[in-house]
Amino acid sequence: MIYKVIAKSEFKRFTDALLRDNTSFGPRQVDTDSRGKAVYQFLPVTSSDDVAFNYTVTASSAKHFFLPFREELSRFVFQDQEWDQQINYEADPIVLIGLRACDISALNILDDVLLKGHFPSPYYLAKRKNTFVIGLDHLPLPDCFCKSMSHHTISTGFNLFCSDIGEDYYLSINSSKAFNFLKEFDTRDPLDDDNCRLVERRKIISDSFLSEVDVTALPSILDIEFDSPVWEKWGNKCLNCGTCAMVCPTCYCYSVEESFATNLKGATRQKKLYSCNLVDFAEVAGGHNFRPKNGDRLKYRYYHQHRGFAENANQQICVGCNRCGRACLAGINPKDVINDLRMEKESCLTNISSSPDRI
Amino acid sequence: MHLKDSATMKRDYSLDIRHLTRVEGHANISITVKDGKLLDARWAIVETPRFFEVMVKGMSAERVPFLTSRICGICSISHALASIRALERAMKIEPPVVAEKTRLLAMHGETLQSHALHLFFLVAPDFTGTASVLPLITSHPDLIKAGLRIKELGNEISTVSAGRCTHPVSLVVGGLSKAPDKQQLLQLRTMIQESKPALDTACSFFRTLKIPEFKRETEFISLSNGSSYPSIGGSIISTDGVKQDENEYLLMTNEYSRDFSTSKFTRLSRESSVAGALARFNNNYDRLHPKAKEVAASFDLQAVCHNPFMNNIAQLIECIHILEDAGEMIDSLLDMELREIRTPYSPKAGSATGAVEAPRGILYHHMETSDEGKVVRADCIIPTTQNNANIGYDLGAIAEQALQEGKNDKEIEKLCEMVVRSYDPCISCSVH
Amino acid sequence: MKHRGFTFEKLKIASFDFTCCEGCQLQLANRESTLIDFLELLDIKNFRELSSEQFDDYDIALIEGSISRQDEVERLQAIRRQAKTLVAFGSCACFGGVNSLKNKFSLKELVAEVYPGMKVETMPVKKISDVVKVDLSIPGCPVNKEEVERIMVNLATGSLVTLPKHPVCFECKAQLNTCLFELGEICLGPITRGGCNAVCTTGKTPCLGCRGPSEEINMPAFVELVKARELSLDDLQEKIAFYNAFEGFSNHEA
Amino acid sequence: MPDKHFVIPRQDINREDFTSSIPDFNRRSEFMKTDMGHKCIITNIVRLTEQEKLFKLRIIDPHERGIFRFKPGQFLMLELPGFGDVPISISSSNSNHEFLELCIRKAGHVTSALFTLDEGAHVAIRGPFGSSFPMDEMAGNNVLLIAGGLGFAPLRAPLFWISEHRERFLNVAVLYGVKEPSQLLFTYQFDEWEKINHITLHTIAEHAEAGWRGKNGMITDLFQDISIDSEHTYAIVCGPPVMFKVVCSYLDNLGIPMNRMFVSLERRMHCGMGKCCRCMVGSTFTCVDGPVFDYWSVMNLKEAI
Ligand SMILES: Cc1cc2nc3c(=O)[nH]c(=O)nc-3n(C[C@H](O)[C@H](O)[C@H](O)COP(=O)(O)OP(=O)(O)OC[C@H]3O[C@@H](n4cnc5c(N)ncnc54)[C@H](O)[C@@H]3O)c2cc1C
Ligand code: SF4
Ligand code: SF4
Ligand code: SF4
Repeated sequence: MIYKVIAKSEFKRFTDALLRDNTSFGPRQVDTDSRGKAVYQFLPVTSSDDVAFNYTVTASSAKHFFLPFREELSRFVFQDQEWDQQINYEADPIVLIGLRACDISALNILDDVLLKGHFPSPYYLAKRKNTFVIGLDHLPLPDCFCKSMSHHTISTGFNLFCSDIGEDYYLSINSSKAFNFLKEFDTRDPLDDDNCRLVERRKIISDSFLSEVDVTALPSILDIEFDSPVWEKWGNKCLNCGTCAMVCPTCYCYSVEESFATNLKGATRQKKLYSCNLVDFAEVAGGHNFRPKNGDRLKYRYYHQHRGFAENANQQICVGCNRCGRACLAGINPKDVINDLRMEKESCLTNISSSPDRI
Repeated sequence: MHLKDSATMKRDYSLDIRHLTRVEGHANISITVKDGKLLDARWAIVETPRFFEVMVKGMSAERVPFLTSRICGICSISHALASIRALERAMKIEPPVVAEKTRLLAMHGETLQSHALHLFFLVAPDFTGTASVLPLITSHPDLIKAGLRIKELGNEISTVSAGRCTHPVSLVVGGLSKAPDKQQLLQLRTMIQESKPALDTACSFFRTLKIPEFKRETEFISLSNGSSYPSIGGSIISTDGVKQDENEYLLMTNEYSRDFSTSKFTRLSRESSVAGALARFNNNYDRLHPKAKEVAASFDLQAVCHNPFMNNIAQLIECIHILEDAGEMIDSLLDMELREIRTPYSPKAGSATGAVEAPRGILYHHMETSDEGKVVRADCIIPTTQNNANIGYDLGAIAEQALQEGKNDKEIEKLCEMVVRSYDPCISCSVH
Repeated sequence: MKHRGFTFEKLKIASFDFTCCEGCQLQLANRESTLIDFLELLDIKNFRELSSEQFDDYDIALIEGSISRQDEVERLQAIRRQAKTLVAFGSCACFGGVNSLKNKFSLKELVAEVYPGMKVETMPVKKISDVVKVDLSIPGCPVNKEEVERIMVNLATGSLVTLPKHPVCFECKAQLNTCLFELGEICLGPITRGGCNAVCTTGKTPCLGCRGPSEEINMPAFVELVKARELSLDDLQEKIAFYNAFEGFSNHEA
Repeated sequence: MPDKHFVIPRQDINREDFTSSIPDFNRRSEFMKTDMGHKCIITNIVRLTEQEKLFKLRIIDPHERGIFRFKPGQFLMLELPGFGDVPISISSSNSNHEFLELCIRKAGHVTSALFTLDEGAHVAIRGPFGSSFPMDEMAGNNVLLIAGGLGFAPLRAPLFWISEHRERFLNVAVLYGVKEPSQLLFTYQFDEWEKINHITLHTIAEHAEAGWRGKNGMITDLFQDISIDSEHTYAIVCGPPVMFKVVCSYLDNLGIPMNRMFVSLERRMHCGMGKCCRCMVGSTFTCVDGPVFDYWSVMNLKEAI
């Protein structure tokens, strides 16, 4: 890692050049909601003017640049008895500017899951390798809880990370590509004062979190509380809509579908991002559903996010961005669900302590 | 009406077609000639009525255009826009300029799609002597490819400007719910350029066809707003010299019912009148794009033309006009900030008419709103309704003429079917 | 057609329209880029809107529209006798569609208002399954041609024909749309079957549920969230009634 | 500013990119081949019952055939281009390097399409995937193979293994229960197993049919017919979800340690590679951690059985 400091105006020149020369995406305001708040999404940008540098958070994560909502896995071309299967692992280079620390953390988690398991995904890898990631720090929103998940700071997974230290950005440069590009621009080595400003900025960010989720021992609590009534309670609110998984930066479950071309001369195998909240997620031939109830399915999303699956060494994969909580129309969010689960536990503790056997 | 007194022509003839094919909706033709004398010629629409004018009662103005668009699958954009215009005028809402332009563009797309469908899928088989367009896929591949290209372009224009080509999604009271995407507009502009050769192919094909010789003088009615080749709103004018304000649509239509038809009839200065492409051509020739005028000349089509079969050619000429005009509209949209797209409104009581030039002619929606912005009364007059009477008279006249020319039964039947088709009737729409 | 050990036969198909706007039939001629391939899958036996030739040896009958007159009942029953697979094609056929809005009014009132002084036959609007057995439903107002194409390919190849089981929201999110609830509107996306690519909400107009209820919808929770946001229950009612697609769920409303 | 300077160059992916070792199943040269199937020809189709057929496949490419290996209990993804791919257990002997046998039930979309195929048609396979039965660990002991219905399909591979290494095992018994006698699979091999391989077979049907002279009842009724030496017995159990619990707790009561009972689970699968998460049982994947689990591991897993 190399650290530099760049004036914001110079940084603008740098982004202008980069965005001009590459297919780029960054945060842009798309709407103003009914409470007057701006809504942002990662959309195509061609100059620094397009980028909302002081945005809060995007409604959807940047996941779909790496795991598209729909992706062709392979293509079959039929010839008589035979067919030819074509697979393309190539990806076009893009620039992704403005990712938050937790968004980059999410990418690192996806790296773990998709590249370190038994069967690394070349589709994902090609996109990951060809994406130039520029991170941007920010002050948390009132409902962000990435600090609780230890994902509010980041040291890997990006090409360049910018910390806002007033008139300048404090740059963490994590790739030779970024370093070479920046040579053409006016940067300087950080001075003591810059370092102080960085530490101060980090402290401000860290102290600004209003939401906290107690995740200590959560994996085992989730195991123990597998049959908790809390799941049914929240499950009853759930609309089975899959919105939470779609906006989440780490939900990666999918389904595979094959379909014939209309001329019947070929077929494609497509991957579609899915959600464990959708009713047919665990349905098998013959109609048996391993998770027939809303609560069962909702539980699995939490189980995956906060307990982790074996492929990921049983690590939590939630980064605490609360996108799912914001997007859920039913008002289901990790903070409330987890706290409820903990309360369950605690109320049961009081029961035990007051039982006659204990006296 | 009497046949000319010629002994050889004094024969009996009767025609009874139930559910005419290759038209949209269910309708019958019946003609009776006895002893060389035309007793009756009927164009009877038997489609089941849906009662949209009652359905909208009590519905919020906001929702109504989405309902009335379902009057017709082919000209749904026109229906949505007629309602929107009526409601905006009733509640005194001024839509922003961007919205007005986008709406015109959407209508252009719809007209292009509708004309292409009519010319290539429904009319062409009449001239090639096939039962449908399907054999043409192999016998006239270039023509079909050209036709599909034009139709696709029409749909694409509507989709980019209104969100979906059939039953638009972003045309709303007050303007647009979503502005067209500039990237898509750019692509559309290229697509228009690339589609021009397809229209040339189509023109060459139509120039080889022998359009039946037939003429019956009648009155042509269309909108005219002084600025564009008519599309949305304006005064109502006729080739007999009548001119009225949009709100006076009742004076221009004089709607009446006949018990054999679930679709109604209209009249103005004569016993019948015509709306549609040929009427627009006849009334607004001056406003056509020079390119379109040029092609009209190559078909020997001049205003005022009284041959109903030439309505097909007028449609083709409108396609050319649209390709030129849509390109210019897109250019001006690209120059604008597509931000102000909808005027906020509060519900108001009022009543007004919205008239638009649908692909088949003027479409009137009249709406009355309550203080809460709910529709309390509605009236819709559909282009085909305005042509019904004229179709009936044409059928009689063409049967007479054909008998005189000594044509056989099959030939007469075909001519009758063709003359009806040339009006491009939209039957289910006319029984709404 | 025979390849890779499979024999694919053209579908002997017919298309009929009843009380409707014919917009769904029109979709059959859309999606021009693959139209010729699509037509190649079909052996069109009866399609009045497209062809003058009419035969009665079809296997699949697409039924568009709802039923609102006695002659339609008889015509439909005759089609049922012939068709091996009868398809309710579009929301009018599947649910009654917008036409059902007329059922709020008395038949007398309807006729008197539109055809004063005339005798016009009409009856309360029915969906196709009220009259005959339906084998397959393709909802949508209008139907989504992409889906129709896929279903026809599946029928021709003997593949399983299914509709998506997820609601519209799922597709809406893939379009990166701002949720209309965030913009203060009621949208039926959470309870409506997906498969339309969220075309309405992508055009920023609320979903009115033309594709009918999604699998296992949570109507009580949906009504609850509308109330929690203090949105108008009248508006909800108007939207839910629009296509008559949520008949069985009305007891949960408001 | 020089223009070209800021263009991000396209990068291809290569083997070195993968930090962990790749389980290059069948030692195929390219890591990418996880998505590309081996093409196979169907050389033989035997109808076993109303609903099941046995498909004999031969990998067409001699090189690919030469290196394809699997272990008893593993499954593969069977691909019918245009229709889809489905997980299917391998039912043949893993010492047979010429052919693979798959016993398949017509259950839905892909399997129905497969049932319309004739001999000579081509399909593709990916895999093998998943865990296997620890045959070597079982050697030197008694083995109980307990199958319910189609559960016999995954048991056939270990049964072949045992037959081929019969001398390494003590008593071997198969308990096989079905709903109706006509659903019994592989009846034509029963004689061979019993007479030549000295494997005792006990069958039972829930509902009797005309001509059925065997036993009637549930699979657990068969336990009365055998004596089990819990010290030296391993069990393999495979069948519908309800069966696992009943059978395994019965064996547990008999004193067979839970880690000596093996089950083969079935879940919805879309990738077979631990990515789609459709087959999760608790926090384990049926496809990579399973489908073969020892009972101790799964009884601790939520929702397993
Ligand atoms: C490890 C394993 C081994 C199996 N071994 C055999 C076997 O030897 N013989 C046999 O007949 N069947 C076996 N099955 C079950 C078989 O995979 C399903 O019957 C088959 O997937 C049904 O697919 P379909 O397309 O015909 O049915 P549909 O109901 O149309 O299924 C559609 C899709 O759902 C998925 N799906 C449905 N059911 C299952 C299921 N049970 N497991 C995984 N995915 C499913 C598949 O992706 C399939 O493409 C096995 C399943 C697993 C997990
Ligand atoms: S938790 Fe919320 S967002 Fe997720 S599926 Fe349920 S209702 Fe939809
Ligand atoms: S706009 Fe409608 S469909 Fe889209 S997420 Fe919101 S509720 Fe769902
Ligand atoms: S968004 Fe809703 S109303 Fe619109 S097409 Fe889809 S299901 Fe129909």
